[in-house]
Amino acid sequence: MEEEMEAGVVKKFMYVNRKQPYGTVYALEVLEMVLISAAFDQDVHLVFTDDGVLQLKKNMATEGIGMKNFSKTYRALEGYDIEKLYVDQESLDERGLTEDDLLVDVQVVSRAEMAKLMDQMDVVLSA
Amino acid sequence: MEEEMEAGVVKKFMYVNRKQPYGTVYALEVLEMVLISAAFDQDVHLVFTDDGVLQLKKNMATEGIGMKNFSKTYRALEGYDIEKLYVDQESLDERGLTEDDLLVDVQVVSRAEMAKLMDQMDVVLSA
Amino acid sequence: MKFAVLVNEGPFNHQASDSAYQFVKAALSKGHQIFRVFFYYDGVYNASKLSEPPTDDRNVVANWGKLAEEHKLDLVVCVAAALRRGIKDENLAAGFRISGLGQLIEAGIQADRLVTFGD
Amino acid sequence: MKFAVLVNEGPFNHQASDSAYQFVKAALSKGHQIFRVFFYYDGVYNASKLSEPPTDDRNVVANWGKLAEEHKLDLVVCVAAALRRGIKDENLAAGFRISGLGQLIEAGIQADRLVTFGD
Amino acid sequence: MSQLHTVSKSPFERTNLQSCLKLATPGSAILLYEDAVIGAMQGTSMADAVAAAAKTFSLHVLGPDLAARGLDAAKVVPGVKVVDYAGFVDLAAEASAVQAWC
Amino acid sequence: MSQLHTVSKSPFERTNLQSCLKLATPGSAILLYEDAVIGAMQGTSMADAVAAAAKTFSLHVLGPDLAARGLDAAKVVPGVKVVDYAGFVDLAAEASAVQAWC
Repeated sequence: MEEEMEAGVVKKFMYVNRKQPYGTVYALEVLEMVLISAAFDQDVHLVFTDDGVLQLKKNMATEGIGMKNFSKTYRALEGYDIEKLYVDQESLDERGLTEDDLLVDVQVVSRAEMAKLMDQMDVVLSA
Repeated sequence: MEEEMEAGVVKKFMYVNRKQPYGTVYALEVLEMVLISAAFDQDVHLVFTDDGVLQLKKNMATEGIGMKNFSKTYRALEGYDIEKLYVDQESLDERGLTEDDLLVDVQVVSRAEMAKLMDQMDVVLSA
Repeated sequence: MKFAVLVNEGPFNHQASDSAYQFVKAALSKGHQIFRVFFYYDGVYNASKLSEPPTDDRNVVANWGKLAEEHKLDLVVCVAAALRRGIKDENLAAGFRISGLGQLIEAGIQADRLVTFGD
Repeated sequence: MKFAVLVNEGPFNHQASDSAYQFVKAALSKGHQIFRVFFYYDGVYNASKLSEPPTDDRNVVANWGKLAEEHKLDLVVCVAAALRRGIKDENLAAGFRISGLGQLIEAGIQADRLVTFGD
Repeated sequence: MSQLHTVSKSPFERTNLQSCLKLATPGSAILLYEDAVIGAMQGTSMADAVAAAAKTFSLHVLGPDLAARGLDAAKVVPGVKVVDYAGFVDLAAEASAVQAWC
Repeated sequence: MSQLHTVSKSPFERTNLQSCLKLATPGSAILLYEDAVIGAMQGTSMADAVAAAAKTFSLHVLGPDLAARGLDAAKVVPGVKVVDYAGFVDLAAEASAVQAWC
């Protein structure tokens, strides 16, 4: 299969999450991409910036809007060896959030650090 | 038909255009709504605010993007007795435009006047 | 009171159709009447009977159909918007009908309030 | 150079698919190779063979199909995104095929550049 | 009787709420729902502007959308009222017309 | 070699361009296309900010999208380069990667 054809090629993939969960489907469908790229043994980075930091908020309760709470999936990422999660401090600050509000461990970086990291990527998928 | 059933009922309809043409389909599909409401003999108002003022820009040339230039339709509105077109001065100013840039006659009003007008409507359809 | 509802986004990509559905349910619970739910722009995709969401999530298309059956709702898909986007009688979900934009204007005239969901 | 292209919006509602089409044509004209065009999110609606736009406007679905035929392009629609939105083999337009998200990741690995159009 | 203005997109992402605040007449009702609910929270960089708006308008936020996003309804900007879908219906019924800013 | 950043939505409507300018590294190429092209014009309320950005980044705008909207390519902010789709392809080819801000 393709997986074998690609053996050995490892690229730096980055998923840039800039939107809230639920208001649009992007957060959910990005997770599907992320899980597949892990299966291809790529070097996967997840960035949460702007409203994307809200994807990681603790205590989501979606019964009232009739949609599935998929925030557990972020906790499962570790099991797929996806451990490079970055959040920028400025986006948290603007939204009145702190690291304690987030349901998974992330590296909190400055916008300047995030910019530098982005520039090193081979493939950037954003939503 | 329904048209006859409604005879006599005239409501103030307002179409609020806030988006550019071409980047999305809203401008084009709003025009389809506008033409139908004229056929129902309603009191039709068109408002162009924010990026919506760009829908009325002269000299559109869409060959390069492969899409149909539908700006002629705005000129045809008069033929359907749709003559209440409003643009707010502030939106023009922000985009460096003047009334001379527009391809149809409109009433240029202040935002305060536009706000007052909106508040008098029975049905508001926005995009 | 008589409400009309306009849904302008497709299912899944935006929450608009979900919010409209919750609004309609709440209005019915309070004894209001829903004159019509009209689907325009990408909203016409809400009427695709081929839509198969994951089984552990809500089914937007089916939910509308069920609600329509229970409360005799009139769910109308704009024919022009639908033709462009590939929604036709052959893939139209149960509970929906395809008709002209005049049905939206009529809803605006007949209903006491028209409430729009989505861009 | 080898390009891969990702289209994330449906036809008509957003310009994204039109821009992607123009980009692909320009890249081919310059002698570049298009490894794959992948359709995700609402982008899967670009593959609906039932789409019938007004005859005086461009036909986005047909344009992709023709370009694919002329240049042997690989147009791939994401199966998960498509199932949710009601795009299946029975309404799949000519020139497109339905496959997994792995095809996108593979395109990211194989192509020199991946260029995304639309939200 | 004045209008109900609804805003569904995040004020951090789009300018819809800004436009709405410019064009709504004082005393009108405004409802923030879907992604717009973040705009109702205390402690954000726009909380002061929202608190000021709450003095001019009758500002509301949809509770189920707050809860879905893990946002605490007890921590909305003072003056903003939390409603459920039934409250949304009431707001629409009480208004002269409903204008969506998306 | 640095990235190409693409922005397609209007900076009057969304905050994408702002976010892009905050996270692109100096010297990167930025292309405004589709509704974003209004951001490249002289005389707008954001023209000064865009002129400043044109000193830090290699700023481009897509000509066919300007023409479609009736905007005069001769009146873009000084320092912004007008390209066609072939130029868009070149920018993508010359970049280390392409990042879409939508």
